[in-house]
Amino acid sequence: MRVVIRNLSKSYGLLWALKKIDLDFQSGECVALLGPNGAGKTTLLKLLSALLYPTTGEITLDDQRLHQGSSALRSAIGLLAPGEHFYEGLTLKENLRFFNSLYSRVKSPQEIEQTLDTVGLRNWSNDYVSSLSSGMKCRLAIAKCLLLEPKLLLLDEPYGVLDGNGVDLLEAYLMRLRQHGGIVVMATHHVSRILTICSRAIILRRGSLIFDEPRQEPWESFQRTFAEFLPRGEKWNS
Amino acid sequence: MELLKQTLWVLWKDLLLELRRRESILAMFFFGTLLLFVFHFAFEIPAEKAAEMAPGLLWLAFLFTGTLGLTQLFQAERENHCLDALLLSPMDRASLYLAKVFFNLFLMLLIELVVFPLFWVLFNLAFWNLLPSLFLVAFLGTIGFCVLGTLFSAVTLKARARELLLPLILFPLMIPVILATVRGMEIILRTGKFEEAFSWLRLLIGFDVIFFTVGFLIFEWVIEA
Amino acid sequence: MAGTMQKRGRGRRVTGILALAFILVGLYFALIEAPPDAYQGEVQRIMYVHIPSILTAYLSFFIVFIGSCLFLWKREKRDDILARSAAEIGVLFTSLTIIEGSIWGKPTWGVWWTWDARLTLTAILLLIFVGYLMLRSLIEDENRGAVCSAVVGVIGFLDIPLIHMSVYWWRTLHQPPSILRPDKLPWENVHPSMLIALAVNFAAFILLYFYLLSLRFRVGEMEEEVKTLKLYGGAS
Amino acid sequence: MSAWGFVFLAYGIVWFALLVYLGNVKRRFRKVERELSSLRSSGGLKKNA
Repeated sequence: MRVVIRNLSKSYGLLWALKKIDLDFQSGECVALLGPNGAGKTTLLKLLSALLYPTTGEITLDDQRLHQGSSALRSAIGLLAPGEHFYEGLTLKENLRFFNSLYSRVKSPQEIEQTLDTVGLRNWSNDYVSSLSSGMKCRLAIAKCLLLEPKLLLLDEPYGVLDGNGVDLLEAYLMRLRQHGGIVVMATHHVSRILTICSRAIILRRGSLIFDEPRQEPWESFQRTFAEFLPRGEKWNS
Repeated sequence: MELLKQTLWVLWKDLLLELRRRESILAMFFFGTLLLFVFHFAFEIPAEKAAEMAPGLLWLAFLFTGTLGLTQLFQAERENHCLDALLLSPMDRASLYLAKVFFNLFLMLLIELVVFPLFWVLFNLAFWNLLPSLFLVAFLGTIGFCVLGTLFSAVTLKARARELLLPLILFPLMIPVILATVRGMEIILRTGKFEEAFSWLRLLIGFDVIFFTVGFLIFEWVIEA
Repeated sequence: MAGTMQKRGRGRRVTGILALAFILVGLYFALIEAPPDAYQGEVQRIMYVHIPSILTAYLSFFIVFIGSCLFLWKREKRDDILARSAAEIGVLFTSLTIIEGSIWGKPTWGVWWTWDARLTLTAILLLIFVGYLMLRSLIEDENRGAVCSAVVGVIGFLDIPLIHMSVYWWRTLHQPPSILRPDKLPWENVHPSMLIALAVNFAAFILLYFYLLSLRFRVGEMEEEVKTLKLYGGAS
Repeated sequence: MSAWGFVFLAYGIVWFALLVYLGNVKRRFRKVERELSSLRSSGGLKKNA
């Protein structure tokens, strides 16, 4: 799996959300997408998941250009946005069965039951999604990814709602995904958490790429660049 | 084949949600009957003219009820960004269109099945034997309404003043359906013979076929814009 | 690029002058040269303005259709601007047509508005145009607004023949076609200068239409250029 | 209102409306032309660089 982003920019009306981004993701990478609010992180995630189309430049997955018609490519892309992408009126099992059928994955009810068990939602499997807490909805999103097995997994600030057990669950899954040759791109503000598992960090500011380095142990360059974005007084040891 | 399977799944999802919440079906049903009463008070229809005015009033009630249904059509997709979830998936966008057309058609036919006889009772009309053929004309008209209405429901999905904009765009384009359905029903009521209305029905079927194909092809670009 | 701009600018000025000339000649023919109609008298002269403006209204709707189809197919901003300009001018000509129709109707039938087939059709056309422009103004996102308007443009045009058929059938149902109606051209006893007047006025309207269209199109193009300059100016 | 009255009324409205529209488009033409030339000369605003 290889994702190539060439000269990517996206404008909303008169404002540039992303300006001339060039990136290259290899299999097995876990990319931390960092930056202040409004830096363009969510826009980049939406472009990568083909929910938005670039104003200039292009994104290619395994040398196939991502454009409007590429529905085949989409089955390899997953977007985990906690609290979203589920029908409140359906039960957990119905939601999973529905999305499985859309991705034309053949999963038996037992497999769905078993996946719900691994994410610890077994005894809610017949409840409506509306009755779940946001943390549990995020676990349901993880269950969905477990079933759909995306190659490129995009995450939009999952840490905000997960409890300790949930975080371990998520990070275990991300590790397994990377071992199977998948790519993980996570936009988050929980810097200390993501730095423990990411293989590379990217910092965006006002739509431009200002930092892109693989992780190394004494990471002074990262600390220098990222210091201005930390809340005052917070010091962390990477 | 894949298209049909996905359509059925989306339809299953919509019907399940509707069965549980029953918000659209009840709202549309009571709105339809409410309109009948309002017409009764507004028009003071003398007994002998009731037959002549019945098709017009009935179809007007279905038009407004259908518009109510159309504004609610993508409501489930608006919650939790579920539309993004569908667009994320490799599903064929046209199957979403098919499912929504059938869903809205199903709702409207259900309403018509009840409101038709109710109208007959309220305005104590005779011609009970003509009801099936009248219902067939209304069926063709409802198909035309759903085919075009679903597309415009998607067109105005992210527009401001969505509920006002949808009828404003849809009704002028629905004029052939309105004329054909009402005139067709009127002829049947007057002459009692179904064959008389064939010219209007051909127009109606032409409308349905043309705009079903156009909607089927264009829907993908509209929903992904 | 600049070369073609000058050429189009000059081309536009030429059409403008030609249009003006034809309008003046047309006025002369319509008001002075052509004899009054045997039945309707002087008021029939409104036909020399009414018929050309109907055709221009339908022409502009056809251009909206072409622009919309091209835009949906190739997604170039240029086609969208063409459709938008044609729609704006189309609304103008359609409303003028309706005003003339009712002014013509007043002396001939004594009422400002009759559900005459042609007046009704023009009114429906105006409603579709208004819907088209309203939709575009109510969608924030540029690209989405353009795509949705293009869809209305295409479907509106495809619906015209069906609307025509249903309205004419509906009309013949109610009112048998009388001889003396504004939309029935009195071909039997037509005087040659009447034909000339109609032809000249028709040419005047078409020339004026294309002059206005290319001017409005140019304004649209420049507005687009201003936007890209502001956008790229900032990012370069 | 005599027959000629109606004719002049119709012609008057048509040409007046077209003239007003022409003026409106011309005004927008000049306005956007000025804006364009000012933008081109200053090489684009540095507003959101």
